Amino acid sequence: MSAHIPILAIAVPLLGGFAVPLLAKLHKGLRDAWALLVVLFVGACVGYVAVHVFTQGLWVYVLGARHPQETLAPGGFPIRIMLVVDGMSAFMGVIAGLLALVAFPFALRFLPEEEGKSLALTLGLLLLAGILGMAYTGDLFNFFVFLEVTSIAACALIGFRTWTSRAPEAAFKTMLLYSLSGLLFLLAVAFLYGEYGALNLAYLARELRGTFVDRLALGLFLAALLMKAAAAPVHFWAPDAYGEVPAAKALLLVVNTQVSLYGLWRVLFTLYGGLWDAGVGWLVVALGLLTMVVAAFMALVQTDLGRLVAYGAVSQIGYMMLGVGVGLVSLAGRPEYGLVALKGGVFHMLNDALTVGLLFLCVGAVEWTKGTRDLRELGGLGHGLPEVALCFLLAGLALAGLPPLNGFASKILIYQGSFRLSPILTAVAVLASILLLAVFARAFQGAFLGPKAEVPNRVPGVFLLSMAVLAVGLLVLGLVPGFFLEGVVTPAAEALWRGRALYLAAVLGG
Amino acid sequence: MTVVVRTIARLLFPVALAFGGYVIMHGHLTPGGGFQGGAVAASALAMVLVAFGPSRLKDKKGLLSALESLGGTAFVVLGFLGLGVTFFANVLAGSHGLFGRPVPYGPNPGDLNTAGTLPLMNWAVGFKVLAGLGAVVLLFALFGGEDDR
Amino acid sequence: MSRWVMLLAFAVAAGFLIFGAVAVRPFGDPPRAEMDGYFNRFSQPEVAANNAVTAIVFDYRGYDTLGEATVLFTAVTGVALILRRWRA
Amino acid sequence: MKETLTLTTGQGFWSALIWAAAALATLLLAGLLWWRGRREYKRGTEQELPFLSGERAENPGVGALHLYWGLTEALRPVLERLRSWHSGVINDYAGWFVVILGIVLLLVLV
Amino acid sequence: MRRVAQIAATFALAFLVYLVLTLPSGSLGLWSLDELLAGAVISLLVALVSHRLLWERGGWRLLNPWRWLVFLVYLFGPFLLAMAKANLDVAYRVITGRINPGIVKFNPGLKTDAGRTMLANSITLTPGTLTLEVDEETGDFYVHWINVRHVDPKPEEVCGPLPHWAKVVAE
Amino acid sequence: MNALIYAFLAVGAVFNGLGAVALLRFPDVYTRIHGATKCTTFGSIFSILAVVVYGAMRGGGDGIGMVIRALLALVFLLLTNPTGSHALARAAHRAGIKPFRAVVDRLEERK
Amino acid sequence: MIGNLPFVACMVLIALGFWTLLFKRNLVKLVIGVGLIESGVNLFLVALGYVRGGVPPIYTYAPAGAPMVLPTPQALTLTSIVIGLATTALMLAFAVVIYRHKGTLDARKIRELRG
Amino acid sequence: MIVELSFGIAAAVLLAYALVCAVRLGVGPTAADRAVALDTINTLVVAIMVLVGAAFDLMIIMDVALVYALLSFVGTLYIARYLEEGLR
Amino acid sequence: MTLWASLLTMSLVMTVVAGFLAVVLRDLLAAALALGAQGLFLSLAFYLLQAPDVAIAQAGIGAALTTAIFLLAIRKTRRKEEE
Repeated sequence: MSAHIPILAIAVPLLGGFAVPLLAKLHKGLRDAWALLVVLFVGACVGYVAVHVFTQGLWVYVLGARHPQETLAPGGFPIRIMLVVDGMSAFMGVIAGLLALVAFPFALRFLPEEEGKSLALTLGLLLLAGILGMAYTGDLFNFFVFLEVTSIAACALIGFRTWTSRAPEAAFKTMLLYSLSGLLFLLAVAFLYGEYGALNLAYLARELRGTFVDRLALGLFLAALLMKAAAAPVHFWAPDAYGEVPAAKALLLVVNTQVSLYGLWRVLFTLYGGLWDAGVGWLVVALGLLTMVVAAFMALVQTDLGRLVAYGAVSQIGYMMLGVGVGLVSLAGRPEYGLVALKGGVFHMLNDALTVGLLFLCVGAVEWTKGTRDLRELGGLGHGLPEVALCFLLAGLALAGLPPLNGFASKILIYQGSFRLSPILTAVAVLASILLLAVFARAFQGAFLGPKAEVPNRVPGVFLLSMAVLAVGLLVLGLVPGFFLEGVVTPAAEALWRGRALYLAAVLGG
Repeated sequence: MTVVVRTIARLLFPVALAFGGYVIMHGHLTPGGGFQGGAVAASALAMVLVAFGPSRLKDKKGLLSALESLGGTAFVVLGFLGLGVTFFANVLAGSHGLFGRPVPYGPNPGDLNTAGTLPLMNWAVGFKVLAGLGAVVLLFALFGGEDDR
Repeated sequence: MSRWVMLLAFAVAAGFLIFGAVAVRPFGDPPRAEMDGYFNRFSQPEVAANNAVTAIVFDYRGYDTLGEATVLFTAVTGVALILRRWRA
Repeated sequence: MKETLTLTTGQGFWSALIWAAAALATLLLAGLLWWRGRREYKRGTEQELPFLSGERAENPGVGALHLYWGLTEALRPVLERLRSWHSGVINDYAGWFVVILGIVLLLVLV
Repeated sequence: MRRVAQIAATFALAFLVYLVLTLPSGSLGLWSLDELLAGAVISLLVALVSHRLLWERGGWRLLNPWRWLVFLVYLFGPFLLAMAKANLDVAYRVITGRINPGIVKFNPGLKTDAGRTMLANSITLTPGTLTLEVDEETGDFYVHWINVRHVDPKPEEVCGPLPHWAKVVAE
Repeated sequence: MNALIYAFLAVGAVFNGLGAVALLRFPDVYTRIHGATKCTTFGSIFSILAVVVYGAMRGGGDGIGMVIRALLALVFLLLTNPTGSHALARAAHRAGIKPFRAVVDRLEERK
Repeated sequence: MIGNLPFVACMVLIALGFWTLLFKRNLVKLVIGVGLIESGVNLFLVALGYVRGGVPPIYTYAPAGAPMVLPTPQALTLTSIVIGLATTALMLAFAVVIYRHKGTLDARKIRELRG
Repeated sequence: MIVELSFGIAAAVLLAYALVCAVRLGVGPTAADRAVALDTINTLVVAIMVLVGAAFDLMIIMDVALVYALLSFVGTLYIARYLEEGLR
Repeated sequence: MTLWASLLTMSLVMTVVAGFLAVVLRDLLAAALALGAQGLFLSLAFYLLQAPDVAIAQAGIGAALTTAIFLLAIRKTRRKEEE
């Protein structure tokens, strides 16, 4: 049975999602228990997969074949869909499982108990399944299908609060841009299919010749995935979406963005790794810098706490893009600093997930108690909610990259790596960090400091538990970064840096 | 809608459903399959909706959503059926059991009792698409109600 | 953002797309079709289905179909969520 | 053990524990200095009260929105430009997408 | 009992459609056993779903085979003739552009839904007329007539013998 | 038999063309519905009958299937086409579109 | 004979959709634009799978010896069509709710979330 | 052979008629005119599909014509329903 | 072969023309009708490209369901595009 773990990690949340509406008709408590059980199971599965992949190498699973490892049809080409889990995929799976484990207990308490709660839980499970499907798949069209699953589930969650006028608006904008990006992805897949008659990622990676159509497909892939990952001039949907989604589900939305970024790395490093192009790397670096600066500036003038945090989250995307982009620029010679920056970028994905997740949970707790997120009306919550204030402070400092929190650990790798490429990059990144520090000082001051304010209702214990898990994670990752860097991040970064040959060999043999 | 439209809709409803059933059932022999047949049947539902008004189907919403969940669950369970080999393996094809008759290579008139799990999956997807698309149209028609115009 | 910038970008993108359509491959003449050749030849003996498209949809690429059914389910759930009764 | 606790960056290393120890030492030093000072300095005199433009402020405190008034004022041109990008009109967003598509295609294909 | 009869009749309709669609399929006479079984199951499902809707307004007399025969005679006799005439009429009016339209009202005296439906559709397909509205209570037909000769016509003037046929077939 | 097929096809083409021309030439919605519905239904019947004759001539499971499908399409067209036209005409009248140069409008008087 | 005309037609459809997205202000019109892009991509996929003189990849009563068109793009397009319908339905639901709140469908007036 | 060719020619002629009807779809002064044009095109396309199926000599693809004949009716009904609810 | 090509060309041209109408018509009801016509010709193009499976799906979804959903949505909102 353990041979089927990767597909179980995807199929079980799907089954869970399908079953939730049925169970909700029976009993509400049963539904909640079922959702928690499914998420626990998924967490166990992704953990197992990660351990297996980090210790024993790639895990290939062919769906529907006579044997799970029978990748090739007679004739030497792959015909079936397969899951290919390498270090990077397993890493993304771990992030998704971790955040889902934190988000679901929070969500069970946070969502108002009405008609929509069952549906929102269903959508959460399906979003989780879609994220894992995107992370584990080794087939381009399958990637598109799960991209659409995540798009639709995420947008339906964004529109959850239909009684406000802002949520449907954000959801419509996000949905339009998401579907646009999905369609362009499909167009790129169609171009590649037309050229090579195959859909398997590894096979296409081996066959790519760099013709006009190949490069056109690369451009379409890039545009589509940059949009989905909220890179700079096409990030406009992100603050709307992050700001309007119910706080508990914002965590899954963050992972959704990151997994799109993962798809971008997969396309650039594995699919087009054979046709190395520094221009694309520089584009990623430039857009990363633009993203972090623009988002930090915009965060400076926000008056809505959720939207402010959302801009902070967008600016973190820029750091990941900078780190991995530096790795991409230097991929040809493979110098040491490239790997360092790459490790920093990949490590920052984990840190960003935890940090931004904690921030969104704090925003949710504030909204739960006060019913508003407007900084002009908030203030003085630190007296009534000291735990929330502490968590917000920790997360804000981590996001701004202050030692000894986890944000600094990954950012210093990015700084050091990019400094060797060009000091200007580091200067801009540090500037953005300083801006972010200012932003979060302002947010903390506005929400938690000041004259003592009334706190109408207490924060439930589940909220504090979820937040405590993430806060401890922040501290641990910051204090003993080397452990995680060696154990988790380095295999993932190596999978991008040198793992292309292994990936192709695992699928195509020889 | 007038009596003319209603009578024709009454007559066409079972015909369209039977046709949808045919399209689903013969998915592995002729063009069609779960999606197409489900779409045909859902269109029949939409026809009833427009001819008789949405209030006619108001109490069917829960049924449709339950049917959709059941269809989805059935599809995943059919995928789990192959778990002895791999997920989604077609274990019934060529097994001489249900839908298990082997097929010779080349053009032939077609035999219903073939293709393993495919007809079962077709039915699961067909019910799912029927319920899902019918629910979408119904929800759109019911939104806002009669009183807010 | 000015209308002219949009127009220029639109012209560039559309031009490249149309150029790509001309360059992709001659219509009706697929140069490489190993996978599809395999499906056309072996789907009947392997899956025992006469319709190769259904064989692909439900067997060779059944996982895609699972995802697609999920998309539909998600969309219906989403529509039910959006168009549900109003709280206030 | 060194690999567990430290990050090697290619040019040096970073260890949070060493940093924490250093920070702790600095804090101790600062605390020591503060503890050795006179407690009652400024306490109970007029210097304790905030003093704004000649007036005694009753309820002092700068609101969150006005915290960086000077900075935002200085950056006004930049911020105005950025805000005009985030116009909220969906056509503009789609337009940005097409612009990025055009740029990427030009970069990749030419 | 009545319910069972409804289900049976609906089942027969659905099964007929299924059988016609799978006509040349096999070993057991014209149909193979598999097809018959599958068709029976599908038709049963369809009947369970749709019998109430189909027989909501009665119409049992349509199950008489004699009426079907009359209907076929009507279809290939007067109806086809009228349709051909209708097309020539339209051709004439398209070429000359000579029209004198109006909406008239008449009452053919049909009672059942099926009869009214049949007459309405026949009117729509035959010369110079187009059903606009059928009054549910009184059975009045409002017809757009492309060449009005009387403002208050008799049914025969508008649509010839069609009401008579409809009465024979459906009532 | 081939001559029959050609004749049917020609009749179908002519009447369908008539319908298209009627759609363009007539002055208002109701007369357009007149022309379009009658002519295209009639023309399509003949086009489909040509296929029926062809399939019957061809024989075999293939040919019988062709006949069946063509006839079923014919039945569906006969059932749905006039009904759809009726619904459209009624809707147009309810939407307030006046008949062109009507000598009498009893339906308007009813309201 | 007709060269790559079908592919070009697909791209023209996609460009039409982009035009709609850029220069049309009505939300329902934007959804129509997305639908146009969608159909363009679908048509592109199916046209890629055509083989000259081919017959459908179905063996029931297939003529012997004729080449069959490629089946994979058809399977992909089936999936894509249903996904497109799902997207359209969801976006229209959002548009309806937005109209309920704001009383307009003009994209220039629906900009509560900005800055 | 010549028979199949004649079917194809008839289909092409009908498609040309559909083009003519599309003119009415484009210019039609009221929405009802457009709806009539769409209805006419529907009928024509059903005939075209049957004819092309015969021209290809493929029985199985005629199912499409059946589906279309059945379902265009639903679309027409929706249009009529919307029209009659008024031009608001 | 030439006949087939001309049929395909005509249906493609019709698809593009109907799509163009769907874009330019200001009356949303008319635009939805044009979109229905576009789906219809798209289905015909699929049919001519020997993809009956896709043609059935496009016919069922494009003809009935998309039109229905669009019309219901337009009915719940407003019909004319604002200037």
